Amino acid sequence: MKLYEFMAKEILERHGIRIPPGQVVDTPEEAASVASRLGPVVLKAQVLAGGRGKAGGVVFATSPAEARRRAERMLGSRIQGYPVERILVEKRLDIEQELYVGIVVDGSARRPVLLASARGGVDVEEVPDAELIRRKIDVRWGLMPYRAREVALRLGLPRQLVPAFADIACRMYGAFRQYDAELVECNPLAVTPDGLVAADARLNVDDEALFRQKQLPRVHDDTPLERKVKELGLSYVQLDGDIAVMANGAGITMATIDVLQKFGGRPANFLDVGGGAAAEPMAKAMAVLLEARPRALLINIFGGITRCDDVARAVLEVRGSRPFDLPVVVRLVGTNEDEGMRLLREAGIEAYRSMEEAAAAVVRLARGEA
Amino acid sequence: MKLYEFMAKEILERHGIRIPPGQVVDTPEEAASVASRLGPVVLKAQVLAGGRGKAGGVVFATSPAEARRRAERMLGSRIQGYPVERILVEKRLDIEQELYVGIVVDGSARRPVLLASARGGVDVEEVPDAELIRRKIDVRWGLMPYRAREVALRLGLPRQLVPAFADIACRMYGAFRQYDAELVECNPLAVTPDGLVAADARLNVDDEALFRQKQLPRVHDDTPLERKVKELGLSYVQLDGDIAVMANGAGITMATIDVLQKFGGRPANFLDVGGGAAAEPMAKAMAVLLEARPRALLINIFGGITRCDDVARAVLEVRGSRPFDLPVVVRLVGTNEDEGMRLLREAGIEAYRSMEEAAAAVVRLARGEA
Amino acid sequence: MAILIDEKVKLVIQGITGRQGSFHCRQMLEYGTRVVAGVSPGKGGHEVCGVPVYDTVEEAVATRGANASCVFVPAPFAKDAVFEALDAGIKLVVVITEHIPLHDALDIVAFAQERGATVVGPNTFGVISPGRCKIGIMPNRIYCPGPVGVAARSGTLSYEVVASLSLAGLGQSTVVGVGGDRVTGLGFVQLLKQFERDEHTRVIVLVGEIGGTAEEEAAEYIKSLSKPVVAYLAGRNAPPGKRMGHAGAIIERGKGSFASKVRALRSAGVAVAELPWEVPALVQRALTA
Amino acid sequence: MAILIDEKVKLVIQGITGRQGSFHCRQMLEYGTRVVAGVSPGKGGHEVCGVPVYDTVEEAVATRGANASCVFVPAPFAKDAVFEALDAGIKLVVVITEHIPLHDALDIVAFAQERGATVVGPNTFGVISPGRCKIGIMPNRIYCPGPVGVAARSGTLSYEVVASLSLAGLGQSTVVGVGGDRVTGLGFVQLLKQFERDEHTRVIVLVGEIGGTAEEEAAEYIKSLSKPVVAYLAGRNAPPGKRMGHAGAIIERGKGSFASKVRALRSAGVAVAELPWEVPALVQRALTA
Repeated sequence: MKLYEFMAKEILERHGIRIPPGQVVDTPEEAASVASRLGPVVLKAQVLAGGRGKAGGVVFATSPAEARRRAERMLGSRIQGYPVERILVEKRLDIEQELYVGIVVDGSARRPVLLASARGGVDVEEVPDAELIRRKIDVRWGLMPYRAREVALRLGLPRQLVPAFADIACRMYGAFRQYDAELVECNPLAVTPDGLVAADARLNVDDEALFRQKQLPRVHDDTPLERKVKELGLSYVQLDGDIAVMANGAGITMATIDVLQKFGGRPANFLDVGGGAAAEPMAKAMAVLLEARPRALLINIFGGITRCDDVARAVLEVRGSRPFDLPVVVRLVGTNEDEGMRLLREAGIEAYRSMEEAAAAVVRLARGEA
Repeated sequence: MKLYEFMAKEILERHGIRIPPGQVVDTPEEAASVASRLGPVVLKAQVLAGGRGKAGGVVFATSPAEARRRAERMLGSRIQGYPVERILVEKRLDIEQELYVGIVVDGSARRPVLLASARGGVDVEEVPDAELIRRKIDVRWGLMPYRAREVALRLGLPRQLVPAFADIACRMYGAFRQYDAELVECNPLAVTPDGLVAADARLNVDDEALFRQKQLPRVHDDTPLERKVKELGLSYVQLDGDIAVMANGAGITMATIDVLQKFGGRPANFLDVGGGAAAEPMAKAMAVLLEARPRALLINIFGGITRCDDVARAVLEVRGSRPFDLPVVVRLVGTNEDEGMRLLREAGIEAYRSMEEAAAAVVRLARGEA
Repeated sequence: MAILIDEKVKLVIQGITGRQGSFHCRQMLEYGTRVVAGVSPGKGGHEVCGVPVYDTVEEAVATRGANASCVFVPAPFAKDAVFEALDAGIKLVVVITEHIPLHDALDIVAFAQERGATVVGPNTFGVISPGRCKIGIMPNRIYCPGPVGVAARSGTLSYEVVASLSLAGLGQSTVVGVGGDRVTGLGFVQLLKQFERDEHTRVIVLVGEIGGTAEEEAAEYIKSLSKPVVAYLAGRNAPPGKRMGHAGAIIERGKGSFASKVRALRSAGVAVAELPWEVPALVQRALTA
Repeated sequence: MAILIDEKVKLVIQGITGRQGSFHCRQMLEYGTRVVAGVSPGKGGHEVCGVPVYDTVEEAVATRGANASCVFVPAPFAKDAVFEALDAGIKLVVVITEHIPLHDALDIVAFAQERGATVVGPNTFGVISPGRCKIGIMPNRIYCPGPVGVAARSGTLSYEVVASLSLAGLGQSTVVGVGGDRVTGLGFVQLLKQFERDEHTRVIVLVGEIGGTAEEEAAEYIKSLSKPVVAYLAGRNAPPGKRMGHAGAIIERGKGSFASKVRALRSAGVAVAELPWEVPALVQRALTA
């Protein structure tokens, strides 16, 4: 779960990191009023998209009138598809240098890493490797000040800023652990005449840990359909084809999509019903898939934890409660496979043991070649 | 720093541990009013002394009138020398069993340990070793629920209470770390028909960590003189003799007292000026010692970090600013010893290199044998 | 021979009284795994499929000599369960549980490393040395013994590949799921190392997917390997960005894409299959080369 | 021979630019200790008594080959300093700083153990192998080389005892302060072990005090020792309870008192002196026995 900039900043401020004076607004009038209080300001669209600056989501205003005009134009516009509903209006900083500092999980090192660069303000992916410092963090001890100081020195920061940088990095790590973050980032961490200020901030929280992060706000970053399926505990991404796909496991779902493409089909979605999917949520997920009006449906189940008979019953249940005339192809192998196949065939549904045959069949059906 | 029971309970409650409903009062009227709200209550004197129960510091009341009478008698009384200024009035619990659970630092294991016993409610020192469970805790990982469950099972707790016990122990450990505690204790942790309740609680905080425990209340547990010296950063305990003692280091201070006793003298205090004592606080400490009107003063300095010339100057400074006619004996060895001896002798103060001679001299002087 | 597990395993199942735990307990028993104990706090004294249940792993180790664990405990409690197993001296813990918080996985991996133990997963289908021992949730009947070592990120996709291998008469020495999560205990590189040393394994199959850099690191390591490697990767047409997001991209820095992985593996001499069912032919070719 | 330190020490002083750090830097140099570097964040490039100052311990190790550290850093920052030294690969850290929070000391000890390093202190006067090397704050001139190994809890009290030994012509192999705090890295038992192995040490002197159970544990260990041990303990007349309080008492359970320690040591065959200046005679007797 990504938090909006203003939320991330609020949290970092509570952890003792300095942020610019500012306020979130959702009307041009408020923007003007904040600007009249703060002087020259920056208006930042609160959207979850990256590269917001290039898309016009970050603009300056020197007067309340200008702030109002800018806000008017920004509110209701879209940035990379995201509607701008809120603007963070902040006092414009006098920035001498922009640093990057982030804490993120490195899956290959199996550890959190501190990332830092003297070239902040841009997408960190664009910073050349040689200018990005990485330091692995031992979760048993956390990020210690000496390590952060060493990084600050290597960034070439002026000596008097080294303790402040170390302090910020350690506090960021504190927030990273406390909020089950995947990522905490200040980009840029601005060097100003008054010291270091988090001019922009991100905090992405591990979805799997939300159950114990009750104090955090909830932010949704998906289409209504995606949300609906996610609420069923499944993993869903919308695509633009016409063959609805449902499979069990991220790997086999991706492979199914790859195979369909290879066979000339156009998948309508990525839907992983997961290893432990029970009949009821699967039935609901199928119902959701059908809402998008695909031309055919492929269910590809290689049973592990998932039992094939559950899958078969789910298919029958959906058809029973909400009859559909769309062609359905089921591929079924694994635990309780015989029982699953029997149930489907008895109900007259096309079922295969081979993925190749099933994929070929559904592509044919979607083309109306029946 | 020891916290009062009610403070410790407030903290544990914030950490999710159940405590009895109750309120701190400092008048009989309030006690009556709390009792009228809670029904049968227990009144507990808020003093830092152990063994409060046996000393009449814990009494029951079944009516508001009785609560008022009891509170009247308790307030203003003394328990082991401590005046009772506040009473914790709590709803009387229906206690089925009293457990002991504590987390404390084991200096010999160099680790925190979880201590638990099915025989709580008494002084834990009185619980036989065989009935006290100890489990060392790795500070890198903290106390994990499985370990606390194992302890709960070994205590013979009914199965349905095991998760609650584990939860409480883990939360206690959380508080232990968060507040730099030397000790967190629930004694008793009461088994009631509604589950586990911390019927009594202690939380002792490491004095050396108070600088970073700004959110905790401050509790003083020393005589005014002790406090005065402590504020100078020194370690002081009042005794009942007539020879004031000042030495540098806890070990040599204790040894000085032992030697004086052995020589027939009666030390008036324990004052360790510490390794790094500078002239100014030492001069102030001396001034405080003189307030207690001893018959003689022995200063025993074996210089390590402490420089003998600083000590000599401190002695001279005190004598210069507040002339005293009390006999003073100084024993001085170590860093800058020659300079220190020279300064003292030039000022006409008795000074020795040998502890034996110095101790013999001050005992003689205190007896008026000059 | 095989890697990680064989007939010497004495398994304790943590979370044995749950729906999945008890179902797969039976499956593993049927496969021949010596399931010697189950653990389920508060359920000590019960039995599941004839397997005695204890309150703690310590008891299971002391009483039944358990030396490996399979964890089905729900995600919020899984870290505690793995720590308990490791603290009880168990050196192989297979964590089936999915949806374990990322920071818990970090802790699990660090603690396992500290104890010199192996954690497979989390979010793994498990480990199987066909004909000898199975710890996990994979279907029993698709495996057969043989010279192919398989390491996979995804469960069902590996079943797909393994089933096609078995159908082609190509048995497996050991099949291991590294787990689908971002942070897992055992990785491709450690498995390649073990397969290289295992005399029974003659060819290694990697079943990978987009995201992360595990395949790229494996490719680097494969350059020093003597045994042939075949790979299949899923995700050529996966929607970009959605899966890993920004946090992953920062670390990956250009790696992690399908193209990057295929390039890395091919340049290390790995035969990369285009479709899952092409794997057996490539393995056959490697075996007869 | 000696224990812990000798001529091979290349010392880095952490907190070298402070008042105590610079004063004792000079004292150590005068004693002959090879102080190769100082560390003081923000002061890299300076010099103290001719010793180059660096911003980090890593630099001091890389540039000057430092292999031991002496920490004078103020208490709130001492944990960070010790961790830095240990993380830079230093295997002997002598922590002079007093008033270090208890929980920081717990962390320091755990981290040192993890790294297989020795931490002396905190709140120690240091370690000296007379005539060879000194790391600490003890006065230079009271020590002389010889066969007596000394382990002490309190600094000044050990000076008292050592001065009387030297005066009696009884030199020391190594004198170590275990530190006055509740939790310290090195304890009596580890030191006894090392003195037992050190061929130059012929008799061991323990300077203890009331509180804690270090003396009782030492007594237990001494039973297996071949070398004679002499002890002096302070605190016979110390006010009860004030020093350790409840938390200590729970753990000690009757141990920790003067009587308990004397009893334990005597029953292990230790000669316990009644007055500090009686130690030399007891040592002499042990040497000639």
